[in-house]
Amino acid sequence: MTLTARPDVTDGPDGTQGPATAVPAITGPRPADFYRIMRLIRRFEERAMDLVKSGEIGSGIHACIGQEAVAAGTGAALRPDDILLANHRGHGQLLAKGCDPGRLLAEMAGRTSGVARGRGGSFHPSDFSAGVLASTGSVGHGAPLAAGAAWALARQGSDRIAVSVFGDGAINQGALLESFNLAALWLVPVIFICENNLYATTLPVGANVAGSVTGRAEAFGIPAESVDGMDPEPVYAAVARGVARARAGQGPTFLEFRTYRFEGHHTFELTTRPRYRDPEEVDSWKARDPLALQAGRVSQDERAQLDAEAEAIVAAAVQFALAGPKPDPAHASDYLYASGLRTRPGTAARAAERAV
Amino acid sequence: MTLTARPDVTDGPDGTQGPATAVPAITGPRPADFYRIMRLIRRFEERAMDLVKSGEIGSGIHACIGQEAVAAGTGAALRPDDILLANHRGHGQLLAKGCDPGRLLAEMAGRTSGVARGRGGSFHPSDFSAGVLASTGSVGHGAPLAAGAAWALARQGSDRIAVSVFGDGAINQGALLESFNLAALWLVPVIFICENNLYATTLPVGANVAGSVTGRAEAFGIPAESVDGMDPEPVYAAVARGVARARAGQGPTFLEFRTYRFEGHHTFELTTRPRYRDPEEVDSWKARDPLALQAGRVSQDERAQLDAEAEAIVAAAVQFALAGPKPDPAHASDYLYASGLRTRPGTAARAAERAV
Amino acid sequence: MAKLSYTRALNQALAAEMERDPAVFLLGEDVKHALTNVTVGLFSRFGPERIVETPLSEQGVTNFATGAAMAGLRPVVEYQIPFLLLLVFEQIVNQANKFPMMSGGQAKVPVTYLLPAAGWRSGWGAQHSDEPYSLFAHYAVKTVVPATPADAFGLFVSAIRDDDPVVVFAPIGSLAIRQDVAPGELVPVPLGTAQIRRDGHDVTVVAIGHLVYDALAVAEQLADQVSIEVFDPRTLYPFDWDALAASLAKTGRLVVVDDSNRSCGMAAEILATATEEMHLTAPPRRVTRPDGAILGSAPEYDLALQPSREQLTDAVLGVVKSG
Amino acid sequence: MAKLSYTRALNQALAAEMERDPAVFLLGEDVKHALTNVTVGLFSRFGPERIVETPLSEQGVTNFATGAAMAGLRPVVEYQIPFLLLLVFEQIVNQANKFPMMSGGQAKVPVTYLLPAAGWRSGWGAQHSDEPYSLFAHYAVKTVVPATPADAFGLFVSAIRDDDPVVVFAPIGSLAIRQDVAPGELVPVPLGTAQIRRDGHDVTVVAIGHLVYDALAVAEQLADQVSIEVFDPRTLYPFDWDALAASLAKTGRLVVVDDSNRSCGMAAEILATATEEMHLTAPPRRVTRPDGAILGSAPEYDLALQPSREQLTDAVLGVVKSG
Ligand SMILES: Cc1ncc(C[n+]2csc(CCOP(=O)(O)OP(=O)(O)O)c2C)c(N)n1
Ligand SMILES: Cc1ncc(C[n+]2csc(CCOP(=O)(O)OP(=O)(O)O)c2C)c(N)n1
Ligand SMILES: [Mg+2]
Ligand SMILES: [Mg+2]
Repeated sequence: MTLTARPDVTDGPDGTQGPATAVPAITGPRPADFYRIMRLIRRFEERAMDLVKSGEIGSGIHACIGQEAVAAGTGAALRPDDILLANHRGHGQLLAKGCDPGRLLAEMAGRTSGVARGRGGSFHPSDFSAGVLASTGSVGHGAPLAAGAAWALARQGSDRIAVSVFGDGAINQGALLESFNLAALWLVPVIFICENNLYATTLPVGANVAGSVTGRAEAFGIPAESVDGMDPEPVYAAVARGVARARAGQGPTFLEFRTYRFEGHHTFELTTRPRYRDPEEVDSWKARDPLALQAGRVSQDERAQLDAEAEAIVAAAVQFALAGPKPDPAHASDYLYASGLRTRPGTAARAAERAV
Repeated sequence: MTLTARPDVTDGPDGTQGPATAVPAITGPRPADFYRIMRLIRRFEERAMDLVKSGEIGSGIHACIGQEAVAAGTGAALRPDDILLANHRGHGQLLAKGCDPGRLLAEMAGRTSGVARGRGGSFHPSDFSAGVLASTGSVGHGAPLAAGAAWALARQGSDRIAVSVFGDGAINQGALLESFNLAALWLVPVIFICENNLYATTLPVGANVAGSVTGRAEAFGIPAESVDGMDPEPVYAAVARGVARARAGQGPTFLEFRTYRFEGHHTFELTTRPRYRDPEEVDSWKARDPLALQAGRVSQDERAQLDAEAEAIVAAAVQFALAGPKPDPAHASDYLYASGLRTRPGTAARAAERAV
Repeated sequence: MAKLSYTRALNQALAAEMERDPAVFLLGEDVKHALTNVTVGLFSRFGPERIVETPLSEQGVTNFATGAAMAGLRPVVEYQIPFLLLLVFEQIVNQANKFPMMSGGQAKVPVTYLLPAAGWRSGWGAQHSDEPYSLFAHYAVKTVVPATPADAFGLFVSAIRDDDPVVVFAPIGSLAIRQDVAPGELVPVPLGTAQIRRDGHDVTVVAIGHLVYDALAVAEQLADQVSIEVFDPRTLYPFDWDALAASLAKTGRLVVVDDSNRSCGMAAEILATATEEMHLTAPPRRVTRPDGAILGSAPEYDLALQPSREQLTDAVLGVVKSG
Repeated sequence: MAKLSYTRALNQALAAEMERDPAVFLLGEDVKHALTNVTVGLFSRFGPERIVETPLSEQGVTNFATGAAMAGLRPVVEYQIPFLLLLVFEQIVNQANKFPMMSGGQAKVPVTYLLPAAGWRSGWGAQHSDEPYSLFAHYAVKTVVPATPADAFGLFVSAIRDDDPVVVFAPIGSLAIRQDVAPGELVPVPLGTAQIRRDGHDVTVVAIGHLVYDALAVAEQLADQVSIEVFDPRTLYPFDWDALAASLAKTGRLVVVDDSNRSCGMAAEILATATEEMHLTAPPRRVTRPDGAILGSAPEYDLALQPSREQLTDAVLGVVKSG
């Protein structure tokens, strides 16, 4: 399949050749590996929020701070060539999947050196070199995309699988439920991962979900587990079980990871400051900070070294991102069609000069 | 609420005033009542198929022959002022709900004397006088319509409820599953009735449904039962339980009625004759003809009298339908807007005569 | 006179109609906490049965509203993002808008679909920046695009009171606008009535939504060369063709500036109808987004594809020159 | 030469492409038993992995196809009814058609959406009779409407081979048509190329889909009074503007006959572009369905709202008379 950027079109510095900031793919499920990627994600998001405040990231972001354990455990259980369909809160999942931090940040900052040449942005990045096909804006609609991709890989004789990551708000979206039925009927090698952080924007899960989250998948005969999402180890173990099932041709798995976002739904909350979460609830979850938990599992020295590494990577990423070229408006309509078709402009190409 | 036809517009003989062929509403769940309506439905559909063959019903029909017990049991458990959202196979359900056979048949034959003035036809009849709001063409989408109507009735302080009837093919339509969540969350007084006749057109339920039919609703915490749909008595009992629950403000109920259609999906099968059902399967179900079963529960005399009555009603219905006025094309765009807005025709109202 | 913001005007219109008619209620996402500010203060005032917080189930919710409307209520459904109207397109155009006719006049579907943020939002990119109003005009769903706070109030009120489905597009480009309005000026604006925003005799510029302000700026700029009449349709369907014919009878020249996709867009309909039926002395022109514009998330890409004042100026001068 | 029916042409095109490229497969409802006849004989020939029977989950299936396409396959999705394309409208225009751009050129989405029965079917009424192709042109999704069996073959093949999403509309009015075609004539027809069906010098009649045959009949009827050039665009997006300009350079007069809704329809786009950019000596005209036409189920209502040969004749004579 086409996992490489198409070389035939370009809009200046090609944004997709080679890494910007070296970050070795996760080597495995060792405590240090989890800590390393979790620390990287945390610092990446924190710096990204700074860039939102300084206006470098115009869209704002949906920070995943607090949910790093889900990304770390998921990424560690996947192969680099497996497929990931993330959602709007996907930076952590993308980094854990092996996405280059510099190019991801450049994408968020709207530079042509970004993973998607500045066309996807923070909300919708895709990076075929890391197996990230899309991050669609239609909540829940990544699930059927992932099911289709997984089915296609299997049909082509590959043992690669696909993962769809979505939130608790997504499980009442019809298209997602439809895809559960397709995946179950056709034994599709896909893993459906629900990051249940208890809120869809301001909507608490209790006002959103009749029945249970895992029950949604069980209704279609899909094996489902609800797992602690604040600890990378059970996350990794659960995803690994799903991966084994998928690669063995036994079909889909659904995993609910109970987690929490420490920040607002989107950085606009920094200014709007809506009150929909009880401060005590927020504090009680922050007391279970997955990064602190994981820090306790690595030695002082290793931690210091990994922290320094993360700082260096994120610093380099910021530098790379801000050094990246800003888009040339003349190329605004590039890539509209894979076939290279160009579209008509918004004003008459050749206005008639006749008298009427 | 507006259950009466709007008097302000008309296109000739007003199709919605008064009954054409007197048929007393079902008086109750007595065996004779069930037989009466089942016999009426059977003969109505048989005669309708004749009218398809003779070209009087241009659309063809989706006959419900074989499924009469579901309609009879459902109609008997409802009040005349309860709401029904049927589907494309809804003639039986409409008759059991109290829809006038003559006006329904006139609708199917495209006469302005039809329940919807010949605008809905066989596929999409509505008859507010019998509580039938719509029969939408989007399979499964009647469920959210029914949920919304039921919620609105409750909010207006009424104890009227709504019923949505759909087939096994509908339960994998996202909008329907979404409505299950809404109905369960908000304790909506609605009953979801699935007429599982084992096929969606040519698609067998096994190739359509992962998991179980009732499991779809249970996933949302909706009480669900699977019931024999070839006998009106268990159907009536199950619907009555759902009605009691709904009127008591205890929320939605889901009922699967296992049944079978004796005819093709649509009358076009009379010519295309697709082979997707095993003849032995068809015969085994015909051996359980619900009309024959119910016939055994009424006395010879009563039966003879009810058969004669059904014949008379259907004969009168056919006469009324074929005597009905055919539409005047000049009125093709009437009723497009409740507000009476008229639209532009398909050719320029006042073509410019200027030289260009 | 108090300064009224566009969003506040929507909020006041909704509050007034909910006060006036108990059948009016709102369904939407994050409406309890008024994420879009349209429902500010209304949850505490009207409670959870009138300001109804929904799950992310737009198709189900849209048909739920249709069912509630057929059962006697007047739902307003709020959508956070333009593409959500594409997600429920079938439910609106093939169901809600057809039931009155399909039922032979039995059904009324008085639902208002509110898009309080239509169009481009800096950096939000490809899937969040469309202006899909032309689609609804194609299906003859009543469609309004108020440019000013006063019209936002007046057209939203009329939409809620109308017995048919009505889609209300609030252009993001207008949301920041604040207007001096005397309380008396907050009145219903009838659907289907255009407004001349500036009188002129050389050329008629039809500007949709927030582009009315750009048209006024260009008219001012060119005042000493060209006399521009700025025509604000306000309602896209049904369109006020008589008002346009009257304006063209005077000017004979037409430019349409429209922030939606070019092909089969509203600007195309206006040019087609004008050239078929009205007085034109020169070929009309459109200033629109390109065909199938997809606004990339980088602002440089976003802005490059939206109609600019420069383009409008060129089109006006070109039309005046020709013929 | 063998008589080839329109549906058989679709069937042969699909069979040929599936034979040629193992990445091509079809998803749809009742396709195993070939309810629409498009897949006749293909299930037994290619098996359940290439002719994939789906549940009634159009949204899920549409995105499933997009995912499969991004993972290297070339799906064809069959839809039984026009409104199903409205049901999946967001998935096609806001997702499949945007991913190539949103991914900066990484994603290819070679999906073909086949509607083997577009438009009116006697008695099927309000919800089954639309011609929604103008909507896809508005979103610049490649869209073809083959009028003849040979074009049905050639455009369907090109759609399947194209690297972008393409919607193929097969007008019900053309399905009954059988054509003499030598095997050699069954060749790919490039997207975006129009065809002159009849040469003429007085007026250009652009006819879409099955209406090409009505235009030819009217041209024949009026042959001794007016010389009509019948222009079949074949592809609605991208439209062959150069071919239209060439025809109008000759005739200077334009009538468009289009079986879709009037407002913001394809005919509006053709009039708008022609009047903006091309040589016209008289005001052009459209013959379309009325605004927001809803075909009631009674045939009398159905037929009253579709473009007729009488209307086309009047429009042609009117355009020739004026100017
Ligand atoms: C279908 C759809 N509905 C609504 C939205 C607007 N929206 C974007 S994110 C979001 C909340 C999603 O919540 P959840 O799925 O729980 O993910 P989280 O943000 O909590 O990670 C909403 C309502 C959307 N993008 N798509
Ligand atoms: C959403 C949608 N998909 C497909 C169709 C075409 N269609 C009409 S009826 C039907 C089969 C429905 O089967 P089922 O729901 O089991 O009802 P039954 O016909 O068996 O009574 C199909 C596929 C449709 N009308 N709507
Ligand atoms: Mg959430
Ligand atoms: Mg069925």
